Amino acid sequence: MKRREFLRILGIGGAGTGLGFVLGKVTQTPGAKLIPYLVPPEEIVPGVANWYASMCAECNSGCGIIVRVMEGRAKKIEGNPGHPVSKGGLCVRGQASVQRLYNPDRIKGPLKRRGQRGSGDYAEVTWDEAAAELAKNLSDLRKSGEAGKFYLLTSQLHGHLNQLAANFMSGYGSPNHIQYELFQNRNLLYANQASMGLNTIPHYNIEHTKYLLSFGADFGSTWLSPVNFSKGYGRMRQGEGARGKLVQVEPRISVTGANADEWVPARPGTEAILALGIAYAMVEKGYNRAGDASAWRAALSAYRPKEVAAITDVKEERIFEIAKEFAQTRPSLAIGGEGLSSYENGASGLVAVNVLNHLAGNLGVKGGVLPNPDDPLRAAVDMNKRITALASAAASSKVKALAIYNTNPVFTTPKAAKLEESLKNIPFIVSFSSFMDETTALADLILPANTPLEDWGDGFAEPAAGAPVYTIMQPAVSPVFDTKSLGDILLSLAKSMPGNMGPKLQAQSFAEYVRNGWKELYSKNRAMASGTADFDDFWDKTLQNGGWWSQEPSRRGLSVSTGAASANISNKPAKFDGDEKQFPLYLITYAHPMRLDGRGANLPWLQEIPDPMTSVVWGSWVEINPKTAESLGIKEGDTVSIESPSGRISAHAYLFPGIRPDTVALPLGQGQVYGRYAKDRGENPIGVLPLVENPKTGALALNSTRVKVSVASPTGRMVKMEGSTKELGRGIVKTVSPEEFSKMKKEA
Amino acid sequence: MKKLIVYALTGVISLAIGYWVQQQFFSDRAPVQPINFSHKIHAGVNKIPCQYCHIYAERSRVSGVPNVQRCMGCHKIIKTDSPEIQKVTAYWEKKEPIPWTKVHNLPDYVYFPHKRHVRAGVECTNCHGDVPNMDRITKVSSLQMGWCLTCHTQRNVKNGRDCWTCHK
Amino acid sequence: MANQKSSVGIRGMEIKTLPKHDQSHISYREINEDILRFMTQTGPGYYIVLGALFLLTILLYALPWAYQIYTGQGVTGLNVPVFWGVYLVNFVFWVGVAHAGTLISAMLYITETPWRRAIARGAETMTLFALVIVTFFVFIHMGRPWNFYWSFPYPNTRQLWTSFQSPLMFDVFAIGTYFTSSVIFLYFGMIPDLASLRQSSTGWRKSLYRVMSLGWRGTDRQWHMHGKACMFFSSFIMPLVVSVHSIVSWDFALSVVPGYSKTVFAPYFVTGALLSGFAGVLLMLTVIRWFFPIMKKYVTAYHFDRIGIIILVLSLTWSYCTLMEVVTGLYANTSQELEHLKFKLLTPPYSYLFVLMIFSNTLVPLSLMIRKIRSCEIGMFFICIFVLIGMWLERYLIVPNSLSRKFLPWMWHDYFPSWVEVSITVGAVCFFIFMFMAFIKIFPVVSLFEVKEDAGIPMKKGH
Amino acid sequence: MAGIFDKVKDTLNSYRTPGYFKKLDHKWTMVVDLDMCNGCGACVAGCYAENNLPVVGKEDCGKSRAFSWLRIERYVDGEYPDVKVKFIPVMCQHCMKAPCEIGCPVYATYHNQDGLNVQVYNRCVGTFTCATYCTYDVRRFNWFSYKWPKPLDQQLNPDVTVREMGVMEKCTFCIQRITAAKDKAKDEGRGVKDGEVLPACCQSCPTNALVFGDLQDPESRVAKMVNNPRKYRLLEELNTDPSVIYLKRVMNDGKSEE
Amino acid sequence: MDILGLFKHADTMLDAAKRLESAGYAFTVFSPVPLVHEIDHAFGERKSYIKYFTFFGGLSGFFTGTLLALGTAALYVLPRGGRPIFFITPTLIISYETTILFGVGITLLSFFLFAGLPSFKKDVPSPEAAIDSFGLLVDDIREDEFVKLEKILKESGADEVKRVEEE
Repeated sequence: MKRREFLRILGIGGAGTGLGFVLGKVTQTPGAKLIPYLVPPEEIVPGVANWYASMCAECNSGCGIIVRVMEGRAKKIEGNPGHPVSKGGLCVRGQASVQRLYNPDRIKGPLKRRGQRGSGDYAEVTWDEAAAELAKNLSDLRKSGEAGKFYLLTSQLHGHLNQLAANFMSGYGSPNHIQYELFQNRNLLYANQASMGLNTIPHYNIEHTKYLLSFGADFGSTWLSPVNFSKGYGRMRQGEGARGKLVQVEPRISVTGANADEWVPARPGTEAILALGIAYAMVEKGYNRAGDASAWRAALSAYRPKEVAAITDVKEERIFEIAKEFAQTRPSLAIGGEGLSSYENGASGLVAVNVLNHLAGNLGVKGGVLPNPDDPLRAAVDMNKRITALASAAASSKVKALAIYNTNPVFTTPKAAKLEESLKNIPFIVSFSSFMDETTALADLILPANTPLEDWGDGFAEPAAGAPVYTIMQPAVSPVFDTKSLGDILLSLAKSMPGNMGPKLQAQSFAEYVRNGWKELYSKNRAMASGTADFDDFWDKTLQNGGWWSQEPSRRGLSVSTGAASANISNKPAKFDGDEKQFPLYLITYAHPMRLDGRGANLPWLQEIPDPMTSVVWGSWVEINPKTAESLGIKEGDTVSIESPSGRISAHAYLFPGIRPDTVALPLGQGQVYGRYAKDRGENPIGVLPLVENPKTGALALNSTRVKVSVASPTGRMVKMEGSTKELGRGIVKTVSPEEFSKMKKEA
Repeated sequence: MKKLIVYALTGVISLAIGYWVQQQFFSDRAPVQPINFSHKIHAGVNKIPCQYCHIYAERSRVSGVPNVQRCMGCHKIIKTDSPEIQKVTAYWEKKEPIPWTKVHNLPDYVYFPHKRHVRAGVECTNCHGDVPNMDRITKVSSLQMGWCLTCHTQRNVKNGRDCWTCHK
Repeated sequence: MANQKSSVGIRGMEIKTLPKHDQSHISYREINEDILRFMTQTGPGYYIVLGALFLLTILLYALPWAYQIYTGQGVTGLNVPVFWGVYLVNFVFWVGVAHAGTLISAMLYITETPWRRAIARGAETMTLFALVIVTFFVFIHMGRPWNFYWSFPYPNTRQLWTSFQSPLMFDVFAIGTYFTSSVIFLYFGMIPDLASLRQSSTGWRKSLYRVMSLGWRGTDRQWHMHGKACMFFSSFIMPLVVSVHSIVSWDFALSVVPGYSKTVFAPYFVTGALLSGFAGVLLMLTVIRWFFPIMKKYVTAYHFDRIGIIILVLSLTWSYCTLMEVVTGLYANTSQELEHLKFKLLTPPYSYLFVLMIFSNTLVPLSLMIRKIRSCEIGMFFICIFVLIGMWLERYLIVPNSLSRKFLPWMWHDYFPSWVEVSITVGAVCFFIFMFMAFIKIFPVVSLFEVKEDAGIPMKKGH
Repeated sequence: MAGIFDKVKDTLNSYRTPGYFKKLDHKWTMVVDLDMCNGCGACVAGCYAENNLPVVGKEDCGKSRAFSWLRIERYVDGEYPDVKVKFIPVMCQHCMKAPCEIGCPVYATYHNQDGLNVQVYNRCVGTFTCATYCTYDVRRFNWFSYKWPKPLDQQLNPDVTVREMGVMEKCTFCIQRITAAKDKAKDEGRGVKDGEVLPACCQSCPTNALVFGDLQDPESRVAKMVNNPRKYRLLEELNTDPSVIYLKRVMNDGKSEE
Repeated sequence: MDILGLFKHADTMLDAAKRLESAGYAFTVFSPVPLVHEIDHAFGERKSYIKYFTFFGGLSGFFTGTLLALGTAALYVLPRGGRPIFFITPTLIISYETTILFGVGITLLSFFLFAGLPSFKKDVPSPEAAIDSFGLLVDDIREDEFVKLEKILKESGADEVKRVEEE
């Protein structure tokens, strides 16, 4: 071999070896780090999950939940199997609340306004600075004797947080604690108070009923306590005894309506009249089990089925049929939901439903309406504390400072309320919101509060299960960001305030406050004490179980008098804004099953999980009957403009045969400005609503306008998950008729 | 022609040698740790049982790295003058955890519960090698799928060859 | 002999054909020189086209694929029920195009059809490169192409092999075997030619041919072995041709998806494959003849005439199969079949595609009945283009279209190819032409010794 | 000698047995009572939370690339006012004769001794065959590598892998929960009890429409429920032998069969 | 030293070959086209052993395919689709393909074996013999035989007779 050759081979060999070495180095996976705990936290075993019992705060039903926590991180939320409300189940919104905890759009620490109000220009500050600023503003106000000009605006608060807020406000010297959210059941509370003298919402015992007559109650997805009612619904259908029947009265099929055996599409705004027509039919035919027939006949004389049929667009025979079945099936139950109470005269419709239950003898019986014990920490809701009251006070500069927590009225009130403009008059606004939203954007100071999974709290489930249910909320994880509990903020604010704030704000922390509160309840309530050694023992068990509840039913008697009924009912259909010729279609707005009033819009799961009735994701739509659409020249997915006397929005058309041809429906909750998942998703339906309040309760009437619908220039695209909704005889969802089913059941 | 073949062969063979040398002697089979911790002294000379420090091995999927508090439990008193121990003390005082480098690293899709193996009576040394005689921890087993399967087959593990026994 | 008319047909239904193939006027040396000139005397235009094709391959094929590998299959238009889109269409289409080559060289070899000789090599080359494209499309359509080797059976540390139950595994073996056999067949047939060319060429060609001809000397014994081996190859490859596309059709037919689960698929696919294959070969010959008039000497109107008849026959067979597919679907009268057919035949834009397919695959080839069209280059060119488009559409109307209408109507979704898929499809054509054009400048695209055989063995006394 | 011969014979016989297993360890089965399902979607949310399903956003949802392993299909019959709406939750049916399993060339999907149709993510090369063959369209594909914006990633379940790009996935009947339950049972030296394993969907169902259990355990709830005369299986005519059993909806739609 | 006769026509070459044969010389025929039929006709049919190789190649391919499909299935038991582990239909398909693969492969190898390829030692004795002439080569002749052979070739019609020196 030649020398040159040898050298060349040597060179190649050397280069090859080096390259191989580098190749090995590059392809090797980098050594992961192994970081031990400095001091091991108690209870935590890496790789093993802990479960913490708590309470869901996504809506007001107060379901008990358990949170799966691994290495300090919340992984999954499930229904607490022992809890009498949720019974182990949990709805979509509850399960998605973990995404509220870990939402990338959360406000990560206290912020102070730097630029113009509403410009969104905020500077990060420390908690001490922010708390000092807040304390200074409030104490200045109080010193100048204008304590009453401080308003606290919160969502519906529960349990001890509610009590603390009340204590704080009274200690501070302001009567103005306004609790506002869109679905607050004010009408229901009012109707029950007015007709039955109840301070709480009773328990509708769907589980044991055999005939459920629902007036616009979407209890399977949004109304009151969907998980509890769904559990009941399942038992009603396939529990012991005969299969319960569900009749749904609503102009547009909701998720619950989709499951009904019969759908009664009454004309919007006339459901209350239909209920009273049924009541009259019952009395007339002598079906009624309670109440003096002649007195009721007199009280209901304006609701003869013949006239009712003309008003409601439901045939007379059908009214009699329903009346007969409702009265003769034992037990039966009538409920009135958002679909009924969202009219301008919503409360009277709910009274009508109570009348039905009274006449059929459903009050206080298993499978009917069961009374709930009173909330030990809350008196009746003050119907005069309304958002419009705040708006008018602010407009006339009677508000000097405003604190906002967990509610977004700018988004959920019609433009006519001029809330945004009025709030701008307030010199100092502080927000405790954990997320930037339309209302928080007006704040001068933001002190982000913990989300429910990081916080202490408690609640007295409403409607409970006909027996007391006290649920405790405990932090499952330590705060993800630099946030604090609202209770802690209020307590430390009270301490830093000069002057006496009263004796009830002495607790060191909100956790202690809650514990003390429970200690007081424990000392008062003998049922709580039974079976426990002392309070510490009770407290440990309570934290483990997620609360305390008993099986003991409330013994209160229920009835509706003719007087109370006549005072509240009317034979006029609910008023709809707009001329019938110019605006030919009724507009129904409803709580979206996932996003409710919009609070779930920034949780990606709730955007991506298809809406049960339309399968539309990441957007909003308007439901139109195909016949109406055809006459208007609208095709599925078209952008249409929806115009009312109060405004105009556009949405995509979804053609759905389950809606009256004279009605269109819009889901609430989309059209927000903030949040990476929530923004740019259609428009806010509240934009076309007039400001119509129930004069007695202050509840906003969501179904209060007529609209006209026309094809608009296309914007975006409606995305739905369904391909075709036609079965084409493929036997995908097989069915048996109820008759066959009862035959089957007998044979078995 | 011949020449080209010779060159190509030389290149390929030397590439393989280079790769092998890297894998065998310079890889992370025995990475340098932030503290020169010797298992030989602890487990070998002083005969401390494995699970004295790796406390979760019998209870959880992971065996657990001893927390710094546990180190300090002994080393507040023992050999406080050693420079390595002083490093531990420094971490403890700074309230910082020690950033150990992982030697036995499994991909995310592998489900390996220590618990099941410890309870089945598999010795730690079976997979981790003769740790009591290692100054610095060296990976002795390949931890490749075939290696796992061979053992599962030998021990006649129930469903030991089902994919979802070890994958997740 | 030259003026003797011949015809094929049954009972008076005669189709007039050209006189018998005769190449005796060409001398052996002339053949050598012609082919070498064809390979070496290349104008700059050729290189410009070649360079442009290379550039297009990079731009339309390599880069989009790299982008797809980096970003994920999401850049395609695939969606949940339609998991097989244009890539699988291309896969099946190119397997089809690959079919004519081997068939011409193998089946016609066994049946000793003389006119195959001049075009066999070109057709085989097409087969080879079509299979290269096919292989690439398999990897392109994979979700994790970097793990492609897991689909080959080999001993490994995971102790895990491959599932031989899978129709895709049949594909691996069928196409693997086809590829290997095609390479062997192509190379094997080229050995004497390379040896012959090496005598007349110079420079790098000479050394390349020297090495590649493996020292072929052309002795009697070698020729003898060559002939025998060629016979065996042909008889092996002929059933392989049938099996490959049958197996490809089983990728679909072995499922229960409406529109896929058809027993007619194996012959249907094989017929379609041959149809597109012959169209491809003819297209290739037409183009070569246009740009290299020298080839007119070897690829004559006679070839066009014969292949035209084959295409006609295949087109009619294919049309029958298509009819059967629709009719049996209608006869089955299940909701699944009816909806599938409704979607394919009556829903725009697919109804237009279907009409175009029938037009290009059935109506256009019917014109081949006319002899003038069979010998008209431009006519044949367009017929071939139509047939190729039609065959591509046929695969499109089977592969993604059936998946759009599966069992649960809730999951019905349409599919539209994305720009990446379109670009890669077009790029693959460029890549194919590039490879082909580069190949024919390096290796003889006409089989020398076979054309020499065609020209007749020179005898002093005559036959 | 005879012993070895018998063993070989037994092995060969078992290798010729359709489905291979003479007796499964468990036969996990889900019973869906369509009369109780109200279509609320809680099961879908449970599935998203438990199985690290990525959220793909509007554009990809529009291409039908949403990840829900479990979907609720809604079929609508009739015109106003006689509209009948029917919901049916569809997840992987864990067919005993699964068409998808024969499609996979690399054994990434197969049937295990629990009667489950399992998908091994890290083995998958992404040929799409299984999804194409699937008659229920329940398989989902990782079109991209999906990212969770911080700190949403803290929610990810460590018992389930985050799937890589290019990998097929589907409902597993929450196999990680089955594993955990078996693990616990083994620690306590007993068998898995009925009701101990609850996939996320069954756990969360607000109407108890979904019931899960071992069909081989005669005492289990599912074993009792499968005797229900309302029982049927989805697309049963395709002979895929699914492990999900539906109970017919009680409804007067004029279509009910005997 | 070898002698090569180049012929323009095949029949003259075959005549010359016959004369050489009768003169007792062993010769090699070079041709640019296969002359299999003609030579068979002139000298009788010859035997080829390739068919046996092809047959055994195919057979071994069949068994390899069967073994591969069934054996690997048995090595890691993963039941699929309710089918048996040993499932015959797909095994047959795989075996069919391997039969062809192996058959083709072994045939190629046997061709190389019998045709003596590759061998780079000897070239074609004259370039024309690979292009347009038929060559007749007689190996290892002595100087005195050359003239005799040249005469035979020339007489039978060789266009050119060449002396080929061994390398």
